Amino acid sequence: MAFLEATSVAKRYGGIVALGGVDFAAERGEVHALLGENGAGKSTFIQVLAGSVRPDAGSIRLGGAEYRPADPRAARAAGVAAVFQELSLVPDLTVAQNVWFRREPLSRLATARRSALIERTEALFARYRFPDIAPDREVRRLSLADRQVVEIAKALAGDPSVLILDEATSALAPRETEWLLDLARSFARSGRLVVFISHRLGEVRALVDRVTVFRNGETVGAYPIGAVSDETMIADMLGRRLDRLYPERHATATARLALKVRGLSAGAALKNVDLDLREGEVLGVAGLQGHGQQALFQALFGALRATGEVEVWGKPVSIRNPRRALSPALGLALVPEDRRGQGLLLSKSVRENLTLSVIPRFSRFGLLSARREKALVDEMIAFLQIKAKTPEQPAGTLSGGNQQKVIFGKMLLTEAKILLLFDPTRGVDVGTKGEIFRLMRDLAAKGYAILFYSSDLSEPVHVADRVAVMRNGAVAAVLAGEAVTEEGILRAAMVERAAA
Amino acid sequence: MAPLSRHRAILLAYGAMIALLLVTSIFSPGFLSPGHLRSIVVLAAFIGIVALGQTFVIIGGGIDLSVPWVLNSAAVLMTLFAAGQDAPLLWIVPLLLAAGALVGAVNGIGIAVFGVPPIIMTLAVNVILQGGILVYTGGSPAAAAPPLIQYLAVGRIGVVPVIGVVWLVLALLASLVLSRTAFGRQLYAVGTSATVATFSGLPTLRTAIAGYTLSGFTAALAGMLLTGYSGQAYLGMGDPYLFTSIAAVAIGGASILGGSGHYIGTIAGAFVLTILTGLLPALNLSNGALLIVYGAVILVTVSVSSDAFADLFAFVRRRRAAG
Amino acid sequence: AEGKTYKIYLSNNFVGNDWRQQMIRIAELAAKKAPLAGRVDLKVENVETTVQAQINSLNNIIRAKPDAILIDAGSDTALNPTIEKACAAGIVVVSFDQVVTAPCAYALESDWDRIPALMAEWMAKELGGKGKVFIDRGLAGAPISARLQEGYEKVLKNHPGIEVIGYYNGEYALGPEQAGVASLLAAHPEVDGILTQGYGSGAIKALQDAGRKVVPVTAFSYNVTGVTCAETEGAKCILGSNPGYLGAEAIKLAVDVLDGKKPADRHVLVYADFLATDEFKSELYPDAKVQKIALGTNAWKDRPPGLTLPISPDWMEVTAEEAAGN
Amino acid sequence: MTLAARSEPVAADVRPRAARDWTALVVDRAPFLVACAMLLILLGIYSTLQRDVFTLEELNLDTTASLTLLLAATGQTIVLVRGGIDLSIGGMISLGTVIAGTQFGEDPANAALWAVIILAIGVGAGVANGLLISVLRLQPFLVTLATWSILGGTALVILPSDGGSIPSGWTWFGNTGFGGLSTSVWILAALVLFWLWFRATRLGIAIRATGSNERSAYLSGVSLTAVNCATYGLSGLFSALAALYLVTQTGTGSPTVGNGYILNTVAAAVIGGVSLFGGRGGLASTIVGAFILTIIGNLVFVLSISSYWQPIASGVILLAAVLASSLAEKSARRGGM
Ligand SMILES: Nc1ncnc2c1ncn2[C@@H]1O[C@H](COP(=O)(O)OP(=O)(O)OP(=O)(O)O)[C@@H](O)[C@H]1O
Ligand SMILES: Nc1ncnc2c1ncn2[C@@H]1O[C@H](COP(=O)(O)OP(=O)(O)OP(=O)(O)O)[C@@H](O)[C@H]1O
Ligand SMILES: O[C@@H]1[C@@H](O)[C@H](O)OC[C@H]1O
Ligand SMILES: [Mg+2]
Ligand SMILES: [Mg+2]
Repeated sequence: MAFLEATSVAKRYGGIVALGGVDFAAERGEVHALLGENGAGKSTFIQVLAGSVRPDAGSIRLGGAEYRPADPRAARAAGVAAVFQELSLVPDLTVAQNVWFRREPLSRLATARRSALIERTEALFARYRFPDIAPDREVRRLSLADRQVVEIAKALAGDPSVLILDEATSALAPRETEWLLDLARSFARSGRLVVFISHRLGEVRALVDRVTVFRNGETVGAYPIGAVSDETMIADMLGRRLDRLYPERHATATARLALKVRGLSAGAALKNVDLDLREGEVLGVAGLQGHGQQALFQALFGALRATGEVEVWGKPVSIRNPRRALSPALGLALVPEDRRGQGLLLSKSVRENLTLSVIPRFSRFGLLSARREKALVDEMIAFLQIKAKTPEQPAGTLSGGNQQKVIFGKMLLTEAKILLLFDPTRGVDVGTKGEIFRLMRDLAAKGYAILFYSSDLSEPVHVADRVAVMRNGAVAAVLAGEAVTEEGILRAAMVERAAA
Repeated sequence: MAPLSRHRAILLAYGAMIALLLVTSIFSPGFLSPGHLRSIVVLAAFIGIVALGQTFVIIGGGIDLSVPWVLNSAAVLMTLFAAGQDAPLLWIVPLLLAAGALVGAVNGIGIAVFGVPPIIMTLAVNVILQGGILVYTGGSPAAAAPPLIQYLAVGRIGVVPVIGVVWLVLALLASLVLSRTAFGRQLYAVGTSATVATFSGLPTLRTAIAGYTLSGFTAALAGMLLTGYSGQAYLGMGDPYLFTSIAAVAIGGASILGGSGHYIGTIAGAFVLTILTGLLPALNLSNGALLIVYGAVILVTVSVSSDAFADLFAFVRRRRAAG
Repeated sequence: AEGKTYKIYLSNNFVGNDWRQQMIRIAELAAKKAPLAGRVDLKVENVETTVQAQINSLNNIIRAKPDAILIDAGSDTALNPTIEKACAAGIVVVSFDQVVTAPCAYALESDWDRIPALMAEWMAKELGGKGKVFIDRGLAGAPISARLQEGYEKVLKNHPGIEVIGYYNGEYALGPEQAGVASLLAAHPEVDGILTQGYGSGAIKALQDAGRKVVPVTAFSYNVTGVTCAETEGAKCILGSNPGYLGAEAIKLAVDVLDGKKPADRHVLVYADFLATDEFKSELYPDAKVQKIALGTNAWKDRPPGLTLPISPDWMEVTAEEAAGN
Repeated sequence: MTLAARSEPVAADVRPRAARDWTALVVDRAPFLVACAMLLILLGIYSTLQRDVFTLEELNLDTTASLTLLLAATGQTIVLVRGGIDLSIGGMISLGTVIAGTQFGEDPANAALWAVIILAIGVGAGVANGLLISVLRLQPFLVTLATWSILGGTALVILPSDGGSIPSGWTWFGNTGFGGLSTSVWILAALVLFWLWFRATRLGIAIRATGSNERSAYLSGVSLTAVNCATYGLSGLFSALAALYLVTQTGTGSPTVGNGYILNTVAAAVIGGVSLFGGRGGLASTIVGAFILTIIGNLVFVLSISSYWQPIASGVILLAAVLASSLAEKSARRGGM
């Protein structure tokens, strides 16, 4: 009998079958990958393990005993810690308070003293060689990637015997990803179990010992990693073969500048950024985590106040706010970093979310046309293969990858010609990722101009024409042609530090 | 599933309303007489009209505590200017509606543009208006409500009260705006998450301001109509509409934190509150007992329309179906 | 101390109705007009309706060391500790209208025994000792409400033929009175009289809206009531008065006390004439004066409906314009 | 994916290490800091019109004037930080004073017993609110609207209008003091100590966390039922305390007196920077807010504004004060990103 063994676990939401009866078995000492396309049921299964979702049927055994957590507290007490895809941090508490939340070390007065929390946090950070994040900072002020890191610290704080990482690398840049993979490896080596979910097959192959594949809420395969090819895993996940992930890259850039940025500055985040984005070009943006990429995207979208000169299609403009950015005159659209906080109205339907930025497209004299809206929505759902029971399903109940697709679709509907894509494939499965890359290249060929950041460095390398590498809020280098390699990007991102 | 659960709260609010009406009629048979039903419609209409703007404000994520004195000011000024005559209404009514809307817009600008918390902004405006109207008029004006206003408030067309028709028209318009217009869509979005709305390129500020503007407008309208009910304006006539306008929205299924709800629900809320206040004199209870019953009935009513109750109901039904 | 100018504060806990507006206007007038002109330096302090706000305001007033404080109180007992502080500081305290129980303070008010008793007597006579009535309970928690209700009931008890079939809360405002009576009318097909604590015109309007015949009504002396009763076909009314010049009376009392002319009792009652649609002679209170309502004399169509009657105390002339503030 | 082979420790980061983030601290507290500044400005104006403003005597007076509101607002603050609202404060305060007024009698032991009973009723009513909100998943606004009515109604049943009396020992305690400070100042000090302690307890953190993000709190192992019961239970407790202090000032039971505290508790909290959407703000904010309200009252008095203009003046001063802190927050946010 395996250490963690689930049999016929099922969960339905109304008419939606999230889990049709999955089986899963994993041993101590291994890193076990759970794979599947978007909406396959991975997160639901994780939530069952973590006690936040009660299954309709099935049984789970942990360490030989029946395991049936009534709520997240019970799961934590049983030594099961999850890094949830949606994160479980509290924005108004500090990093240290979040890490030790519900496990606070208490003084004699039953208080969790600030200094004690910080000390402990620093010790934990040191023990697992965490990236440097100020323990006293309120989580609200952290970037998504940093939040992801804090969430990991929080899971580790309880010294669990089972660590579940649900797309914990999806927001992490290469260095942090590498760090987390190291951490997971050594965690498993100490005789504990890591369940690892990721859509980046590269890191799965680099990290895990065994894989289990879900499709449509069923278990379709379980293999030792050495015994299975990427093709087989993908075929299991998608139910079809995938010829290639990355599309052909033909140079489609013209000489015409879609975006000309000079001296763009914003506080400490952006310092004198110069940037040229051409018609028909996919310009990658890269750099170490937290070096101003996010600020750059937000500033260009008018969501962050910045100074400097920006020309759009040759005309000097001032991008006061997102509304101005999205206006037909400018035609800039953004896929934002924080999909739950900035991208989606979680309680509203997929339909309302998809069309939120393009209400004028289906209204006349302020009156909405349900028919025209439906046409837009149906087309986009079909095009992006968004897995929703109906367009009326609340966006917050979609799987993480499908939420990301809704945001992507929402942006596409704006018909903006300049696309600011901040990590558009985060949490998206390999099948759809390929579609998105193809789409990006097609759009570029049609004369769109695309600014593209990805936390997965291999993506700009394969998809972008040029890559601007940021460092300390400025553009450190712009790589083109043969120079666009992961090594090249990393070198450019770190060179100054080596010199300093 | 979304449309169902969205309408469920509203349907249940209507269920509660009808149940309340039936229960009430047991205590006093006259309750279902046409005359009394009409009087319920009339009284509910005033709450309903004030709560119309309040619904928009709350859906947009705010709250309007200035309705009592927007209402009262419009009532006092209307009777003062009209001096009992219909003819001047031609300019007075539009003027005061505009003034009400303007006060609402000031609320909205303070809140959306300058970031003053809604509770403080609208509370302060309420106090300032109260003082202002007292300074300006020194009390209630002499004249009775003009005949036209009285007709609108208490007149009837056959068996149908005129104000019921007015309310119905407003309700249809409000529902249309909420469900079928770009503005309505934006309002829900802003109330759900102002950040997401901003990132989606919606005119967040304008939308929020518009909600408050509408609230000022409907409070002023209700104030003028209400003079027709009493036959005159009097100081303090807006006070009962502060909590009732908010409670009607909440009973109608909207979240006080914004982003959800519908005017159709608010209508049921207005009826529930009206029937309740009408029920109580008939019970012949002491003031204290009356309040206890009032609280208990509200609890039961909202429990019955709660999600938890609906879940329980669904669970039992599923069990039953499963055998 | 005769001839001296006294510094007097009037602490008023509520501004939101017509009665209080008139009260303040006439008080301010009394400070300027003969016979008290030059004798008082009056400051009116209006506060929001909470007891705490009035306590805080009174404390501020006490610090300013006035000669006297006049209080229209938000509670008959809750201000007592503060009032005792004022008395201890040597300040003359006169509570009026909504009076307080603190023994050191004068309490100047209408005779709340006489008013409901006489009006109930009138009602019994109108009904010929037989009939069904509604009673207004006023405002929950207000001391005066209970006194009026009990005053009505005490007299009606002597008339076994009269049955109280319903109560409502008129809250001293037109809307609630009208709505309350309307609800009762739905439940009770027959009613022969309504004893209100408020405007009375709301009750009449509710009867008319319900298509009922207008029954005898007791109410308070507001202009609108006088006019409505005079103009409405078949209306029978009696109006008791809580005069709007009570503030002015309080000033006068304070000045008298400061001048050394203390009244015998701390409790000072003010008697204002009743108004009625017909002549009425009370057996319970043979001294009580009941004026017959006459448009243009003691009720005016062109004056504010909320104007309280009578307008002038007998020691000072107040015109209707002055009372109405326009 | 092929990751570049790297030898240096991956945890190292180029970002400068921020030990304590002062800008963030200031930006996050901008509304509170400006509210403090506004309070000082109001006091400054007040001191030009009234002598001896910066004295212990003034502190005693203003604290006594504010303390009932402050006690009730402490409970409301906890509820607001949880992301809820408590209207039942209005009913609970009334009921508390009424029970005190009718039951205390003259025997101190009896009074003490009934004081404990009042506190227990406050906690019980609050826990009932918490249960109704959690178990039936009802809006706090509606639940506490109903319990406000029920508690207020009970007060009226017991005592139809103001009356009853409080033993002189009890009122003496509320109005005495020692060390030059009034009882109210000592109670305020105790309140501050309580808050400094409470906000660092597990419960205090859990309440803030739940107000900040309910779903995250739940996923982290918080029992929403327990948090709601504790939150509203505490609010009930503080309402009961407010009632017990209020009767030392009024010496009587008052069945409707609590209604005046509902909006004022929310206003005091919000003026000082507590967010209605939960998670942000604390007692310091509320204390500043309550004192701003009290000082505005004093100021309007000493400004000798003609009676009709008084409400306008207090509204305008309030708006000006809050506008300043709102604008300060806005600009702090803009500059500090
Ligand atoms: N609360 C809910 N209500 C309705 N449907 C739900 C809910 N939660 C999950 N689902 C549905 O269950 C299915 C499985 O979702 P789940 O989040 O487990 O997928 P996943 O494998 O984690 O996908 P991804 O890779 O995109 O994260 C999806 O179709 C999703 O829409
Ligand atoms: N934000 C939420 N996320 C997930 N589930 C929730 C949430 N809010 C409420 N619930 C559900 O509502 C119920 C109440 O939650 P809560 O955790 O307070 O109670 P419980 O777990 O049933 O009991 P206990 O308090 O003893 O743990 C639970 O069944 C929980 O699953
Ligand atoms: O005495 C009462 C007064 O205090 C209130 O404000 O209005 C009505 C009067 O009868
Ligand atoms: Mg998932
Ligand atoms: Mg639980």
